Amino acid sequence: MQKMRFSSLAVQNFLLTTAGTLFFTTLILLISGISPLAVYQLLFFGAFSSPSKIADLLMLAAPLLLCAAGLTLTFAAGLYNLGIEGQLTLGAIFAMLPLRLWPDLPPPLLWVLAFLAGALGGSLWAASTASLKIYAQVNEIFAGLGMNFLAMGIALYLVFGPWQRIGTASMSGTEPLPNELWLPTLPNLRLAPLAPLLALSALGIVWFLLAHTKWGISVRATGLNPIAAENLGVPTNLRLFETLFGCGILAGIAGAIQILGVFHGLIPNVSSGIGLLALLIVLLVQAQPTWLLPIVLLFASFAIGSVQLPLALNVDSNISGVLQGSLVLFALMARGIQERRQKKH
Amino acid sequence: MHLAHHVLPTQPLSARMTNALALVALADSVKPFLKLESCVKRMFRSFLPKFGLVWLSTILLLAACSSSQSPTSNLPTVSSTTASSPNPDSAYTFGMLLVGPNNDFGWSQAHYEGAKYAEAKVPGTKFIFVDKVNPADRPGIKVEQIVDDLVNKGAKFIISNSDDFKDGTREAAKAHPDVLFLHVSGDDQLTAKAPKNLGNVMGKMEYGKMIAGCAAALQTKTGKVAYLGPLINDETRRLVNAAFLGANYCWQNLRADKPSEKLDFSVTWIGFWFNIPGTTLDPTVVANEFINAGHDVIISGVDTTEALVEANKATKAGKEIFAIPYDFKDACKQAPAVCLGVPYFNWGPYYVKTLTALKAGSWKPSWEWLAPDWKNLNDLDTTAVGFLPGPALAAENKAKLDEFIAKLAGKDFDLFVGPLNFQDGTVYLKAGEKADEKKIWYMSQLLEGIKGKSK
Amino acid sequence: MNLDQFWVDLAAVLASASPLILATLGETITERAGVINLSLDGTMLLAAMVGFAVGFQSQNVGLGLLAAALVGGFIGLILGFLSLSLRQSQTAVGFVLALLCTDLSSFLGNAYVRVPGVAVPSMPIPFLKDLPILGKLFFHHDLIVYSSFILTPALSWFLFQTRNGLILRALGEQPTAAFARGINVIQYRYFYTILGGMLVGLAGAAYSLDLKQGWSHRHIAGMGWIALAIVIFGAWQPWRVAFGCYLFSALQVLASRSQSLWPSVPTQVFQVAPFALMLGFLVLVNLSNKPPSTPREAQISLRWLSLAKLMLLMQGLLHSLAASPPAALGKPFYNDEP
Amino acid sequence: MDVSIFDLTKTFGKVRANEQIRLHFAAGQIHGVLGENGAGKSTLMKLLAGFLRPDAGEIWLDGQPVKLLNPAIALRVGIGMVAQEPLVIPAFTALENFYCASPASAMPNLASARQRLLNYAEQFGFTIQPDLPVANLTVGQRQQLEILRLLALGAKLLILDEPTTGISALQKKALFEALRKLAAEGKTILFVSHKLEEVAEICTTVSILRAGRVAGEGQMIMPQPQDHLLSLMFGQEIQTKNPSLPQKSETSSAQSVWKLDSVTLREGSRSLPNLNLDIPAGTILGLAGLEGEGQQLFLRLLAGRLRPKTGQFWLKDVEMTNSAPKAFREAGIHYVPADRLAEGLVGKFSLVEHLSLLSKMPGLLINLRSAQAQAGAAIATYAIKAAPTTPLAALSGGNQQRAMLALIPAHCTGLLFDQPTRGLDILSARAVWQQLLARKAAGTAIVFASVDLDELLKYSDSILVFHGGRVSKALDRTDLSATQLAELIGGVGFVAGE
Repeated sequence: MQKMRFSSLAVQNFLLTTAGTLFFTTLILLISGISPLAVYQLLFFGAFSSPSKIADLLMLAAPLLLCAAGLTLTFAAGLYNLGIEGQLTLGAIFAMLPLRLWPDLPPPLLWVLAFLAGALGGSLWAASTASLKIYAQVNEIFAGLGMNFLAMGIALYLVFGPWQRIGTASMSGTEPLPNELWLPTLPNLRLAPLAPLLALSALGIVWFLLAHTKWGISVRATGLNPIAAENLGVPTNLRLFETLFGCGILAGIAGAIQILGVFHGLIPNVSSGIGLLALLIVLLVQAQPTWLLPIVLLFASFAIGSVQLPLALNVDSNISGVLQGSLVLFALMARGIQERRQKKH
Repeated sequence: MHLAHHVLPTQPLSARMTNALALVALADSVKPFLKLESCVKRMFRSFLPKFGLVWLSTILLLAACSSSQSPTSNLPTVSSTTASSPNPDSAYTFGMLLVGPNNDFGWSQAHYEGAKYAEAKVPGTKFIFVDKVNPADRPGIKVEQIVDDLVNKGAKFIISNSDDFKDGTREAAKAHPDVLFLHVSGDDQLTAKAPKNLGNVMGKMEYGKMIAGCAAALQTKTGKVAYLGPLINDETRRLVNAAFLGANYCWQNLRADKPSEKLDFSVTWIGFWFNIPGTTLDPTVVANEFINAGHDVIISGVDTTEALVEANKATKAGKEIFAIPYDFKDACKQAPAVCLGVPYFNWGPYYVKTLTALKAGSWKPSWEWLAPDWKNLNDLDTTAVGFLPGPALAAENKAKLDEFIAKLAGKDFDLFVGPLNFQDGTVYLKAGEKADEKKIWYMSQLLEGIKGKSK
Repeated sequence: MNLDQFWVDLAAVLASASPLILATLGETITERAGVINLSLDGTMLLAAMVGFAVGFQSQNVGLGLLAAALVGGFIGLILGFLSLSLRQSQTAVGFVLALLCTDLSSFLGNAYVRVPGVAVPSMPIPFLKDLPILGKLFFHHDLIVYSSFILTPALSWFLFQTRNGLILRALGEQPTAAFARGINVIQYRYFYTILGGMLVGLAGAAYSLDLKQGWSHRHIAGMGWIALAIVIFGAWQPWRVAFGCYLFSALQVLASRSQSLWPSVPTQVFQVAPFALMLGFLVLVNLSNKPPSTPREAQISLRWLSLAKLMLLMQGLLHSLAASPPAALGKPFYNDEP
Repeated sequence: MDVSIFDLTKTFGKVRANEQIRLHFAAGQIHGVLGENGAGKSTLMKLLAGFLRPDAGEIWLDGQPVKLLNPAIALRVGIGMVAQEPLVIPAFTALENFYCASPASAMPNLASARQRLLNYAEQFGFTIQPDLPVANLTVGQRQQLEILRLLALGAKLLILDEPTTGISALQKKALFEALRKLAAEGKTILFVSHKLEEVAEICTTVSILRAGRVAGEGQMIMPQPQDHLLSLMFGQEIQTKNPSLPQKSETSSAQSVWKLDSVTLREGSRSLPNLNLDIPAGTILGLAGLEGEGQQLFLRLLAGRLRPKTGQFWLKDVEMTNSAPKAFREAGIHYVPADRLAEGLVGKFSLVEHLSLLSKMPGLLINLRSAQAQAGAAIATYAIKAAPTTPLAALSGGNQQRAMLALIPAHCTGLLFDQPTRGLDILSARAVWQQLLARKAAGTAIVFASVDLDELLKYSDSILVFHGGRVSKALDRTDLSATQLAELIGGVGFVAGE
């Protein structure tokens, strides 16, 4: 019974969303004089066309999933953690510290240290946003935004200042890490299996925390009705702090992956918009951990698939962002229309 | 929505041409999927009720199908590069990574047009490219990934055009030992970091910059010349120093008014080759700062044309400001009224030479530094670096500039000659000492007399 | 630095703040009506692109500006439809629109990257431009800058002196009271969301057709978020918002100056200084606003406040900073419930 | 303006707020509309002012039918309403409030508005400073401002919803004088109240609503005997039926749960002075009074959510004057707000989830089996019509309230209830009280606020009456009749306890 109801509503919603999105992106493509079919082919399937593409897909999906899992926590508590970009950046910066300070330690130990440092950096940054929110009533959206810019400033300062390459001050980042410090990859692929494994376990932990622990249920209560939660004895401010802190940890680990597994050094734009994309994903799935993995993979596949667009079709690859954004927009629209209809009945 | 029709982009000629190329490429990429149509249909029918997951699982399964049914389709495994090339008897494909857009009126367009020139001149070659490879336009996308794509499309020779691609190009070259790489502006050959299949090339732009500096010094009324610097490294310091030397020489020796005071020569670095909002300084703001501080000639060292645009704006507002853009021969066109000229790269002849050698199998990766054709600086079939005077350059100054160019072309004249000191007072060249190539290439500081940061 | 140079710099600051003023005042209008338009960054980019493209195609600056305003208004309409009619979270819709429009601007604007286009012509005002100092400061600009000069007092006058301004503020403060007075809250909110969006759109075009002529990928990304922060900093008061804009552009000029003035300070410090400042101010403003709800919080905020007071050496300043957002900002309004 | 209402009906979901109301209000008179809370007065007034649209029925003004689709139309035809909590904009000054959204024909500009405001204020003897922020005005002043505004807009029918709530005696006097004056000018005044003596003082006619319908014979000419009006308001049975008296408990021997010594409360513009009280275990204290007289302040004080401004406060002989809400909760005090879905329950959570949330069992994990078992037991014990996993928002009000009860541990020190049976049908209400009485028997002290006289009289051991910002002394239930209580609530014979 329940399944039936679930599917009829959800299928309607899904159809409305996809139809709207495809209509919109097709329109955009047609306006630009581009054949939509060819573009869709690459966007949807391009990321699976070769093992190296799949490897890239997974290496993008890993930090994305970590951030999305973290955001699932904050969303459960009713927070828009726009500061996740900054948390990721700080994670990356902190992850660089042990690598620069003690480069002679055995690599596995350094990796552990880097991940721990990354988690610390991200969570510190998140904690400051949380404090601003709780003690100074600065809306977390604006606190987060401000902290993002500050984080960017710190990264820039390091890359152009104390950590610059000898004789150079360039956006291309710090001197690359020695090869032995890179996270080990599969032969001939840029896939460091540790990254997706970490991300999957983070997702598992978040799902478990939210679904099966008392803490998780009190977080959800805080997000759904803070007044009632407070009346029922939940320390809501503490929950806000904890979820932001937890999100910071995961974003920080994502930052460490960017350093150890992707860029092999600090670049100013180390976050690469992954945090914002994760926000989009979490908005789309309404912070349900069960839907996170497929949607993360889907969004990552768009991003990777779109890389080939300029080469194959001379189409700007930003169309993947258009597709991702309009997907969420139309999902919101479908939700709104459905709620309206339900209300009328 | 009717508004959108006004917005309809008119594709530039070049874009249309690449479109045609892309169609060919598309046909190849589509083939394996056509076979899979039934596979897709089956999947959609059986999974439809589970919606969201369908989409994803379809894609995943399709991927699985595609790699199992057509293993040779377009896998980039190193050994099969040649085998998997779509048409074995087709053209020699060479690829290019551009840091900016291929229509930037600057560095990237110069490379793009050079490659198009070579493609036309050397029969049997095919040119493919990816532009805007930079962290602002393609966040998170790395050089290696794009090289993979180029190799997949059959590229056997790949040019990467930014100093920023140094690490990525080296890694990509290691990953594709059968493909040859040319990194423009790099020095891996000099530092012996280069794998066997990676070469470096650069043009001797310092001459172009000397001429630019000279033009600036000849035309300035306030005696204040500004240099809009990109990021700071050996190359950019070299170019600023060259411009300064040229300017200083002409200021002291070629001005009719024989100015007694020293030339004011300032540089502000924005932090990258072009503006990345919120990350670099804004070149527009910096250019305006120059203008407000009394500089009346701005020499641009960045890939984009803000200096020219702002000079033009200020001139329209009643001031008299000039600018010297950079990189691309047609750069003046954006605002001819204030353009004193442009030092530019002309990569065509070198690419022709290289492609010919490549086709003959005789190209060996090395480090090359291409000099201008002093016989005719602007002979597009021979020179690597040129200087086109702009409409705003006064006739008398143009004559003097030609005089200066003639001097440079002469055997005995050089400006990198001592005594020259660095900004911190240490000696760069002792009196009478002439700099060798390495001393010019590795420029560790700005010269004494330049206002601005060295690091 | 001599005094003349100072006036020149000040004039440059006044001019370069003009797009920000259009955007922040547009957002002020929208938020005064109780709607948060979080899409500013994307809206400005898309409008900048469309404005430039239309100007380029038609060789007519006016059409470009008009198109940009229409784009901004259209995005306001979408935000209105999803949040006012379909009752989705304003924050979520605005955020999605911000990202979507950013990518859309890059995608659709591909063909216009760094092509030379049209620009708003400079228009010194006869006679007035020859005034000492004042002429240099205020009358040597173009229409966009002049309109930014006019907009601040105009909006201030509109908000606080006119019948419609009063209604606008009522929408954001107490929509039920506005409804009781016969105001169609939803319709009015639509109107002001669109109007504010149009100003934001104009701000985008003010960049691409004037201040930073031309179009390139993510030409002005980041400015929208800054504008949002400035609106809060300015406490939804036109004059204070404008002051925030001028402060921001002054800091930007200082950043490019800093290389020659203080070579030892990395430029990046100045680049992010506005954000640090903004956060600091938000904290002070909120701490001084907030009635402590528990003794512990009172202690904490007192401690911070006394520290801040010590630093500022001005007791009164915090009180003058006190400001609160429109009471109903971001809250949905329904009139069909008992 | 002559107003006729024909068969006006309005329902919200299943609740019939107004059913076939048929009334007539003649011009130039003050008409009283009486009824207890929830009788449908506010709905009727909102229909008249265009805030709501009727499901059926018609409104005629001066012999013409009108469709009042929104407040704008109502205002245009001359209907103005002053809500109980005047709908002003706190951030505005008095003048801005006066001027806001007025048609240009009435007030061409701010200067003329100021003149108008001052003139009107003088005319009615109101003292309003135009440039003072409304946030600084008293409720009475806000109301005066609203009345003046509506008059300036040309209102011919003036509706005043509970106008005397929260205003001072002096302001009340000024208000009544003004209303008489307006009536003399030919305006129609609707005076909505449940204060008998005020209606008696000022109204020429009275109509009584009860459970959404017009009670008795319809509109009556004042004066009317008080007993008659009371019986129409609260039902016939009030006179005859004497609720079964609870056993008078041995209060003296029981330990006190709450103890207040000279406690003063203040929040915003509301305050309660000088409370001295002792609430023993195993007793029920009822809080009677019109809504918003301060009962909620009192409940929140007892729950630890509002700190006393002055005075001292003990919980089971432990001083808690400045303790955090958490300490109260740990001491076994539970608070159930009136708006259950907004403040008491997480609507999207089921009973199982709520019980998991509240579980005191050790361990970090949710013990789903135990929560399900508990939920099953609760459903059985409290007769909740729901599955253990149904989101509580989907339940009826009665089931929600029972679920709310089920969430409170069986043995607790004190229970605070705001309107325990609001919106519940008789059966649910009875079930709720059954549970509460069981807890009382187990030694729990219960304090509840209610507007239902029957409920107060039936279940309380003693009653506090809240009126005009003051509180009576604790009145023994056995000393009170329904009539007396109704009178006290209306202010007749009210004496504040000191």
